[in-house]
Order: sequence, then structure tokens, then C-alpha cells
Amino acid sequence: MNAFYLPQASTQAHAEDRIFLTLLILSGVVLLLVLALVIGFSIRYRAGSKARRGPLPAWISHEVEIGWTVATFFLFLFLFWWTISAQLRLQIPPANAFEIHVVAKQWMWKVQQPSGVREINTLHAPAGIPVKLVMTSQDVIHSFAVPAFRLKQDVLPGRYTEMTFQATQPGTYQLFCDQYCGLDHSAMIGKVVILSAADYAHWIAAQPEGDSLAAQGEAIFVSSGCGGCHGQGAAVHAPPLEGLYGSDVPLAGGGFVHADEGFLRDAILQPRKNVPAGYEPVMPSFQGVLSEDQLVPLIAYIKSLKAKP
Amino acid sequence: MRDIETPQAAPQTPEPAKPSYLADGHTVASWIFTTDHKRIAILYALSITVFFFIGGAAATLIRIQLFTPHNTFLTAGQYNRLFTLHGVVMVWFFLVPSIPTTLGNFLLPLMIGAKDVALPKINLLSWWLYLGGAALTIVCLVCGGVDTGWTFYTPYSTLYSNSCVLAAAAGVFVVGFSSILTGVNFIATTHMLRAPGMTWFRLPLFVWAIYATSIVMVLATPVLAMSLLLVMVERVFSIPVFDPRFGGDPLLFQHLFWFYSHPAVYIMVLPAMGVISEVIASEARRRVFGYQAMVYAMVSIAIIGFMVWGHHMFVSGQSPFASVVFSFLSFIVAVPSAIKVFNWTATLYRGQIRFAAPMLYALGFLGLFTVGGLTGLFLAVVPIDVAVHDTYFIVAHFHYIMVGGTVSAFFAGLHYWWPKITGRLYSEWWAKFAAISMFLGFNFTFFPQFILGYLGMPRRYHQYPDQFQIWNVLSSSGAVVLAVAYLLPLAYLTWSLFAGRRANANPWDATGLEWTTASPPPRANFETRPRVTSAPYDYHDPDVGPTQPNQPPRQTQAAE
Amino acid sequence: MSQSAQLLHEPWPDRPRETEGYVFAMWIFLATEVLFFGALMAFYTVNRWAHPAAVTQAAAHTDFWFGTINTAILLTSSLTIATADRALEHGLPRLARLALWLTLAFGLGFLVTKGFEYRKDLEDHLWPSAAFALHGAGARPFWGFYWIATAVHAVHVTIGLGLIGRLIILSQRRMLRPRQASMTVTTLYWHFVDVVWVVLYALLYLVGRP
Amino acid sequence: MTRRELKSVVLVPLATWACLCLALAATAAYAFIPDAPIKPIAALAIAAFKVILIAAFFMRLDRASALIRLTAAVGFLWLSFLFIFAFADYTMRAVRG
Ligand code: HEA
Ligand code: HEA
Ligand code: HEC
Ligand code: CUA
Ligand SMILES: [Cu+2]
Repeated sequence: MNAFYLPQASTQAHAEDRIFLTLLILSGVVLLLVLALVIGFSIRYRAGSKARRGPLPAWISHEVEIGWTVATFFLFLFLFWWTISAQLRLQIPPANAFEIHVVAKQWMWKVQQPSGVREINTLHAPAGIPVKLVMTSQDVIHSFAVPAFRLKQDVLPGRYTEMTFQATQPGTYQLFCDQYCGLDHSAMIGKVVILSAADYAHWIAAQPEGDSLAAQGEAIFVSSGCGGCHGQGAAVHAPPLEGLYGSDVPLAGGGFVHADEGFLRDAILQPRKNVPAGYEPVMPSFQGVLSEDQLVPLIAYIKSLKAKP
Repeated sequence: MRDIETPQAAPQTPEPAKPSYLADGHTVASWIFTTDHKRIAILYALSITVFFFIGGAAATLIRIQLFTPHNTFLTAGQYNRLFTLHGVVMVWFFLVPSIPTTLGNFLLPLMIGAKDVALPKINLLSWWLYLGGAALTIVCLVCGGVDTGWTFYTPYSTLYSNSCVLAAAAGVFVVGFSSILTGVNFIATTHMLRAPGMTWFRLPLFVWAIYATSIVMVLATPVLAMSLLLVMVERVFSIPVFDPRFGGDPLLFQHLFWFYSHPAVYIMVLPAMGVISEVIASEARRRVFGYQAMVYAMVSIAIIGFMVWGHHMFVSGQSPFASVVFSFLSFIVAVPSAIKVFNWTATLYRGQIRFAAPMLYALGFLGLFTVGGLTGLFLAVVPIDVAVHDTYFIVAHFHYIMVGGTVSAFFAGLHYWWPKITGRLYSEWWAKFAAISMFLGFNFTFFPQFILGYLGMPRRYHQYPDQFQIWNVLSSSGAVVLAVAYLLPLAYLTWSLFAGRRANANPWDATGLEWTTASPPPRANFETRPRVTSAPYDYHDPDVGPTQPNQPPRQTQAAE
Repeated sequence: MSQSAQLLHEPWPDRPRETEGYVFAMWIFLATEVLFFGALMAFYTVNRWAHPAAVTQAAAHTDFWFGTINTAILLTSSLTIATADRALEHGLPRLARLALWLTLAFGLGFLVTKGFEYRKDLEDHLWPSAAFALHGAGARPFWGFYWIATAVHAVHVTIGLGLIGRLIILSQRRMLRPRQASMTVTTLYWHFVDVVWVVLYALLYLVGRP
Repeated sequence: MTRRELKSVVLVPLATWACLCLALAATAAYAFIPDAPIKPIAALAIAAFKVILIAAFFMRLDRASALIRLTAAVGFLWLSFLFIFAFADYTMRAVRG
């Protein structure tokens, strides 16, 4: 970290810097052109100078006007097309990204690795593969920002947002909260530690032995009494959760909804929102009962339940 | 007030020496209850000056705090309150009203040949509402201030902030209605009170600018009012509106807020564009290049400006597809701005350019607005915005346009019409000196912030990692120059009021109806109703061009 | 104030032009109001879009009869004020005054009915705070909308009543002239208040009926 | 009262009011038909119809100048911007790239 240079540590950073540089050169040229004309005219046509000031034929002003309007328009059209196609390429989430969960609260970042390791204000991640952060906030809006990756994503309460990056170089990078979130907004900073795949495996192994995220979730599943309805042989007619994640769930009101994390979250906190076809809406809401920290492993657990053959 | 007004004889007998509007009553009541658009302009000018310096004082404290990385000059709480105060005051109590309510109020009726605005009493009411909003803001300050940022994002503003959100939001709500009424008034004035012969395409560009601005004010501000009302209700009555725990959506607030606040940036820049067109034409002694294109550009900015607000929400969790649409429209809305920059430049071509103080401010505008606008284009590009959103890059972008652009233009206009408003001439040397120091001080302050932003320094940080210090030191030092430069006009303009030379009716040899009446104008603006017979900016025979320096304008647009 | 002084200081060349100007200004202001209420309705729409079932259920708790009666009252008050405006225009000031009084009465009737409805809502615990009677995401925002929208509307009704009261006073003093701007402007405003209610009626009272 | 006055002062407003009341009855009745199709659309369409009646005959848009009509339309046009672009977000949020 120094005052003149920001490392390019992700594939996105390379793409973004290319665009930035191109725009910088282009607008530099435009700016110089405008300044050159303004200064040039100012000198040449200063009051009383000898320069010729003949009439301007009407067609000149007309053609010129249309000319630069059309030119600017098409230039902008091209710029838009070029930058947005780069963006659309970047934003397609890779199918099997490595998933890490982030819960933000005033004023800290809580990280839950898939292995169950928890971190605060630090995020370890492997280099070279796509990593998907699934993030939510316990209170206000925060923003997970890593300048070296040229990436950021707001983290909202009541909802999951995602950010996918692929780090290119191992190293330690600054993590900022970029969305104003109250008193200690400027202290909500941390670091992202990128390790090579092997080092990452080492690092995980070196952490104190603990349950994986899904295993922690199973415990919460049991202690919250979910099994009483969703378990084998329960008295209540509740949908089985095996193989639910990633499937398309038919709804009581007609239509389907794709069962992603947001769906699972809503199913637990706002069960009336999407009632699956064929079931009575009797599931209680766990809003206020389960914290964001507990939801993360719980959802990880439900995701891990594979369909029974 | 009415009874103090000079009981003149019937207007048919023109008297050469009508008292100026300044001499028309000297009591306090004759000012604060006046319905004279010119006096109301002065009232506004004084009020916004006060708020400019309140906002400037907050900026000063911010820059002192940021001088070193771990400064404890201010606590985090104080710092958060200061940048919020700075943003709220500068936007709603200074920049939004700045040009429209001062120069606009003063000049709109003069430029179209009217006696006053369409609804003089409503005009006065606008100012009183402004005062009401200002009073609430002061109440908020006294109660400890507000710490949400000028954007009032939920759920922080509704559920978490321990500060005086209510008074601040109410203040902005009230001042919003002041701006709506001003807009209504100006639109009605432009439509209804143009002098005979003043067709739409004979209107000076400043009038067009004010007209376009008024449309934006009228159609955008109510949405801000409602979004703040919802914030207040949620905060006071705990009625969930944006609260995600009960199914609300915090992003809805952002949609509503930016539906206003993006158009609001055009409220802030369109009047500036109007001023610049007047000043450049007059100082270059040339017809404005592409008058009609300038008009269409302003109107299309006013309209398309309503469809781009989502570019403030690229990383907010809005749908990426919506971001595509908003990015596209942000490029489109930049086209008319580009046209304007090119037209101003082309107006200089083959002119007889003078460099009086207003022109220096105007040239400053041209450069700084272009830099600000071009960086706006960077931000309209999604991958770049993802990188620099909520960093100092944004702060630099908008200060370049709002301070470098609009405030410079405000000063350009203030100097240009100062003789008309006050009947006095200021010291040209000091004015030029201030213009140049403002330009230099400005770049010194805000250019480093582009670099800071690119390196990733987040905005609204009261302490920051060490590596950013050098740029912050530069920026803070520049702010000293800037502060001095802003204090200069206060001094020499005040001085001119008492000791300045008297100005004649048309010290710049400019076209436009406002220059055909006395400086300062009489209460009823014109001795006789003007009649307009030709296009604006008739500085030279279009078939010849301005051949001599200081050639007086052709007297075709004048009183009958 | 002498006639000539007025000619000197008022911006308008003549009366008809002045009325035209005031009416135009009122229409501009109404455009503002459309966006003011429109933003509120955006909130409604987003909530209903996100939680269709919950909103339908929550809306079933609004009181259909209060709402419908109030709609009828307000529509009728629009009739009376329209009559007042047109009567004045045709030089029938007494009819105009009568119609204004009726409008005032209907407007007050609307507010009183609304007051009774509010009392019932409160008794039913439909104020979306801790003791709120309904469950499910979306129900509270719906009722939040109900309270905010009807309250903001009631404020508009009250302002309208003030304007109408002013007209009545003017007419008692025989100061209402045909084609007077303040009459037409007040009429426009009052009709707009009615327009808002007509939309609110559809959003609040017609949803969730069996 | 002359015929013209009668028509303008009494008949037109009264006829408008009668239509409004009919519309009110219709929309209320429709809301109570169990399982009627497109209920929300019907309610809003009738509301729009009422609004048009009020605007045209009570607010006199029927004989207003083009400028006034334009002003009346502009508010709604701008409101449509708010809805269109806000829902460009809401409707696409669930869609994955
Ligand atoms: C007067 C105020 C003003 C003006 C006029 C503008 C004008 C523009 N703004 Fe700016 N903006 C703000 C004030 C303003 N802005 C503020 C206050 C914020 C931050 C709010 C906050 O978060 O607190 C902001 C933030 C902001 C963002 C969000 C950044 C973020 O938070 O992540 C974006 C993104 O697109 C943006 C874009 C633009 C664009 C495209 C224009 C365009 O209109 C600019 C058009 C002008 C030009 C383009 C220059 C002239 C053109 C040429 C010389 C042509 C030649 C050019 C080429 C051929 C390339 N602005
Ligand atoms: C019209 C708008 C306007 C204007 C004119 C300015 C003017 C200035 N602004 Fe402002 N600024 C905003 C609008 C504006 N700003 C907005 C909207 C924000 C965002 C707020 C938010 O995030 O919510 C912002 C934020 C902002 C920040 C970022 C804060 C942060 O994110 O942490 C900074 C930091 O440098 C800054 C600096 C300045 C400076 C140095 C000036 C200078 O140009 C000011 C120069 C003027 C003076 C200096 C006045 C002279 C007076 C004196 C010298 C008297 C001094 C008296 C005492 C000290 C007692 N501004
Ligand atoms: C009282 C019984 C009951 C309990 C306890 C319960 N559920 Fe449910 N759950 C249901 C029923 C019934 C449904 C289907 C209807 C509905 O949505 O209400 C359901 C639906 C779901 C769904 C959506 C499944 C689909 O196919 O759409 C998920 C996910 C879920 N529950 C998870 C949980 C979790 C996790 C817990 C514990 C924290 C839990 N449930 C506790 C009864 C219960
Ligand atoms: Cu968290 Cu800022
Ligand atoms: Cu913007």
C-alpha cells in the first residue's frame, strides 16, 4: 500500500483498469482539444487583434453543429457498448464458485468459511479460483470494498447480495466499508488475505478443530425445532428439504420460484411469502428468533441436504 | 409595502427619474414583505450567502480534520455531523436556490420585459418558506446536528441514527416547497408575461435555462418531499416503510431519493449554463453559436435527466440489468452537455474577446465543468463505478461540477450583473485576482481527490490509512487558498456598494432588455413596455462579424 | 390603493390574462402534486408487488363502507364546487355561494367520517406498531401506506376547506367577481383532492374483498 | 336561467356526477363478485375512468387550451418515468445474468 500505486489483484481489476485507461486517454484528448481551442481562440481573437473576422456562412454552423452532435452520440454509443459488454462478461457468476459468507454489522465484518472457520475483519480466500461472497447485514447498509480488486458491493439488511472475484496474486489487501453506516464507519476496515490454493488448505487445517458450517447448521436445525415438522415421520405435513436448494419450487399461488439462498432465507423468516404448492401455510416465522449468524450455517446445512435417490 | 410605494402618476407620462427599486422604501418591512422580484432576489442573495459560509465553515473543519490520518481534532460523531451539515446546507440552502432565486429572480422579468414575476406574493412566500426551512436546519444544528449524510439513506436514518434527523428532514422538506413554488412562478412568468415580440426563440439563453430548471424543480422536488416525509414517519411513528424486517425495501428510498437528486444536479447546473452563455456572448461580442441547439440541449437535459438516476445505485443491490439501462441513459444525457461545451467554444471563434472578470470566471467554468463532466462519464461506466463508487473520486467529480462549475458561474453572473443590480462598479483588479485564485485554489483542493479516489480512499471517513495522507495534505492546503479566494469577493463587492463608481445602464455594451433600463432599475422595471423586434445576441451584423473592438450592439432589441 | 398604482405594480396587463395565468400556475402546481402522491403510490406498488398475498389479506381489514361512503361524499362535493365555479362564471353569485356552502359541508362530512373510520381502525389494532393485529411481511407497510396516504390526503382536504371558506367570506362581502381566478383555482385544487381519493379508494378499499 | 346557463351550470356537472356515481357502484360491486377475473385491473381502470371524467368535465379540460392540457398530462408522464425505471429494477432483480 503506498501513496502512488494500487495493486491489480483480481481479474476484474485488470479489466477495469483497461477501460479506465482508455477513457482517461480519450477524455484527456477531448479536454486538451477543448482547452487548446479555448486558449487558441482567446489569443487569436482577443479584442482588437488583427485576425480576420469574416462572416460565417450559415451552412457551416449548421453542418458543424450536426457533425459534432452525431459524432459525440456515436462515440458515446460505442463507449457504452464496449464497457457494458465487458461488464456483462464480468458479472456472469461462475457455476461452482467457492462460497464464503459475510455478515456485516455496525462496525465489523464477520466471515464464515465453508469449513466452519469464523473470522472477524479478515477474510482468507484462495487465489486463482472464483470466490463468491454471500453477504448480508444485521443492521444498516454497509459496503464490502476491496480497492485492489476494483470491486465493491453494498451489503443490505434483510437480503443477500453477492460479489464474485477471482484473485490473481496472493497477498494482503485492504478491505473498507464504503457505505456510510454510522459512527465508526471509518473504523470498519479489515483485510483480505489471498493465499495460494495449497496455503489456503494449510491455513484451514491449522485452525482450531471445529465443525463445518453445515454441521453447525444441523445443530441449529435441531435446536430450533425444524425437525419437528420437516423431519422424518413428523406429524405436520411439511415439505421435505432434501434436494430443495437449486430446484424450482411450485407455488401455491401458481408459478415457480428458484430456490436460492434468498429463497431459503425468506422461507425461514417470512414463510408466507412463497408458500409451496400442496402445503398449508403453518410454518412459524423465525424473524427475531434466529440471528444472521445462525441463518448462515442453517442455510448452508439445508443446501447440503442432497435429494435422496 | 404597498402604502410606501411611490404613488406615481399614470404610467403614460414617462418621468425620466423614477427612483430605483433600492430607493423605493427604506424600512425593514419594505424589504421583508416586499413583492418586488428584485428585492426578493436581494433577500435570497443575503440568505444564501450566510448559508454558503456556514457550509464553507463546515468544509474548513472537514479539511482540517483530514490533514493527518489519525487526527483527533474532531470526534467521529462530530465529523459525521459536519459533512452532513456541509452537504445539506450546500445543496439545498445554497446551490439549488443560488442562481435561480437570485439572478433568476432579478433578471427573468427584466429579460422578458415584464414588470414582475407572475405571482409576486407567492414569490415572497417562497422566500419565507426558505427561511422556515433554514430555521429548522438551525434548530437541528442547535439540537446537536444530524449524521446521516445528505442522502438520508435508510435504514440508518430511520432506525439507527441517534441524531436530529427529524428537524433536518423537515427543513429540507420545507425548503423543497420553496423551490417548487419558485419553479411554478418562473414557468408561469415565462409563458404569460413575455413582452410583445419576445417569441420563444428570441428569449435569452439564461431565460431558457431558468425555464428548464423550473420544470425540473416542479417535477422532481415533490418526490424528494415524499421520500423525506416517509423517512420522518417511519422514524417518529415506527411505521415500517423501508424496514426490511417487515417486508419493506431500503432500496426504494434510494430510488425515490435519486429520482429527485439526479435531476437536482441539473437544477444546479442548468442555470449556470445560462449565465455562461450570456457572459461569453457579451464578452466575445458574438452571437451565440448554435442558439437553437443550445435551447434544445437544455430542454433535453431537463427531460432525459429524469431517467438516469439509477447510476447512483450500481452497487446498491439493484438489478444489474437496470444498471445497464441507467448506464446507457447516462451516456445519452451527456450528449447535450457536450454540445453546449462545443458551442461555447465555437462562440469564441472570430470574436472580439474581452477578458473582464466575468469572462475569467466563465472560462474557469468551461474548464472545470468539462473535467467534472468527463469524470461523470467515467462513473456512468459500470465497471469503473463499481471500483470508485463512494470514494473520493465521486467527491472530486461533483465538486468539480458544482463548485468549479456552478459556483464559478454564479460568480461570473454576479459580477456581470452586479452593476445592474447595485448600480455600482467593483474593482476590476481584485475581481480578476479573485477569479484566478479561485481557479487555482480549486484545482489544488480537488484534483488530488481524484487520485485519492482512484487509490480507494472511501468518502465519509473521519480517519484514514496512512498511505493516503500526502494527497489529503495537498487537498487541505488547497482549501486554504480556496477559502481566501471566496472571502475576497465578500470584501471587494461590499466595498463597491459604498465606494464603487456608479454604473451606467449598459456598462458592458451588451444586448438584452435588462440593459435597456436604468442601473439599478426602477420598481416597475421599465419606463414603457418594451417591444422586441429581433433575435437575441445581436452583437454584430451576421454577414460581417464583429469587426471592431468594443463595437456597440445593434440597437434592435430595445424599448419602444 | 389607486387604480394607476395597481396598474403600475401588478405584472399583468389585464384581468383575463391574470386569471389565465393563475389557472395555469395552479395546473403546474397540480403536476407537482401528482408526483408527490405518485411517489407514495410507488411505495404502495412496490409493497404489493413484493407481497401480493399479504397485501390482499391486510387490505381485507379496511372498512369498505366508510371508504365507499366517503368516496360518494367527495364526488358529490366535486359536483357542488363545479356548480359553484360555473354559476359564478355565468353571473349567478347566489347559487355559487350556496354551492360553496354545500361543498364546505361535504368536505367536513368527509373528515368526520374519516375520523370515525380512524377510531374503528385503532380499535381493531390496525396501527402498524407493536400491537398490530396482522401478521406477515407486507401487512405493516400496507397499513403504513393506509395511514400515511389518508392522513396526507386529509391535510389536503383541510387546506381545500380553508380555501373554500375564504371564497365564502369573499362572496359574503360580494367580492367574488365572475371569472375570478381564486374561484377557479380553488375548484381545480378541490377536484384534484377528489382525484387522489378516487385512486386511493381503488388501492385501499377494493383490494381483498371476497 | 337561460338554456345555455342551465346546461353549463346544472346539466353537465350533474351528468358527470351521475356517471361518477355509477362508476363507483360498478367498481364496488365488481370487487365483491367472488373469483371475478382481473379484479385489480378492473378497479384501477374504473378509477382511471373516474379521474378522466373529473379532469375533463369538472376541471374543464374539455375546453382548455393545449398548454393546460399538456401541463395536466406532464405530471402523469413524469410519474410514468418513476414507475417504469423503478420497476426496471424490481422486475429484473430476481433474474440472474
Ligand atoms: C451539478 C451537479 C452535477 C452534474 C451536472 C453532474 C453531471 C453528471 N454526473 Fe454526477 N454527481 C453529482 C453532481 C453532478 N453530476 C453529485 C453531487 C454526485 C454524488 C452524489 C452523492 O453520492 O453524494 C454525482 C454522482 C454521479 C454518479 C454516481 C457515482 C457514485 O456514487 O458511484 C454518476 C454515475 O454515473 C454521475 C454521472 C454524471 C454524468 C454522466 C453527468 C453528465 O451530465 C455530465 C455531462 C458533461 C460532460 C460529459 C462534459 C462535457 C462534454 C464534452 C466536453 C464532450 C466530449 C466528451 C467526450 C467525447 C468523451 N454522477
Ligand atoms: C454546492 C455544493 C458544495 C460546495 C460549494 C462545496 C464546497 C466545498 N466542499 Fe463539499 N460537499 C458537497 C457539496 C459542496 N461542497 C456535498 C453534497 C458533499 C457530500 C456530503 C455527504 O457525503 O453527505 C460534500 C462533501 C465534501 C467532502 C467529503 C467529506 C467526506 O466524504 O468525508 C469534502 C472533503 O474535502 C468537501 C470539501 C469541500 C471544500 C473544501 C469546499 C470549498 O469549496 C468550500 C470553500 C468555502 C469556504 C472555505 C468558505 C469560506 C469561509 C470561511 C473561510 C469561514 C471559515 C470560518 C470558520 C472556520 C469558523 N466536501
Ligand atoms: C410448525 C411446523 C414447522 C416448523 C417448526 C418449521 N417448518 Fe419449515 N415449513 C413448514 C411448512 C408447513 C412448510 C410449507 C408451507 C409454508 O411455507 O408455510 C414449510 C416450508 C419450509 C421451507 C420451504 C420449503 C419448500 O419446499 O418451499 C423451508 C426452507 C423451511 N420450511 C425451513 C424450515 C427451517 C429451517 C425451520 C427451522 C428453523 C423450519 N422450517 C421450521 C412447517 C414447519
Ligand atoms: Cu459499515 Cu460503513
Ligand atoms: Cu446522477
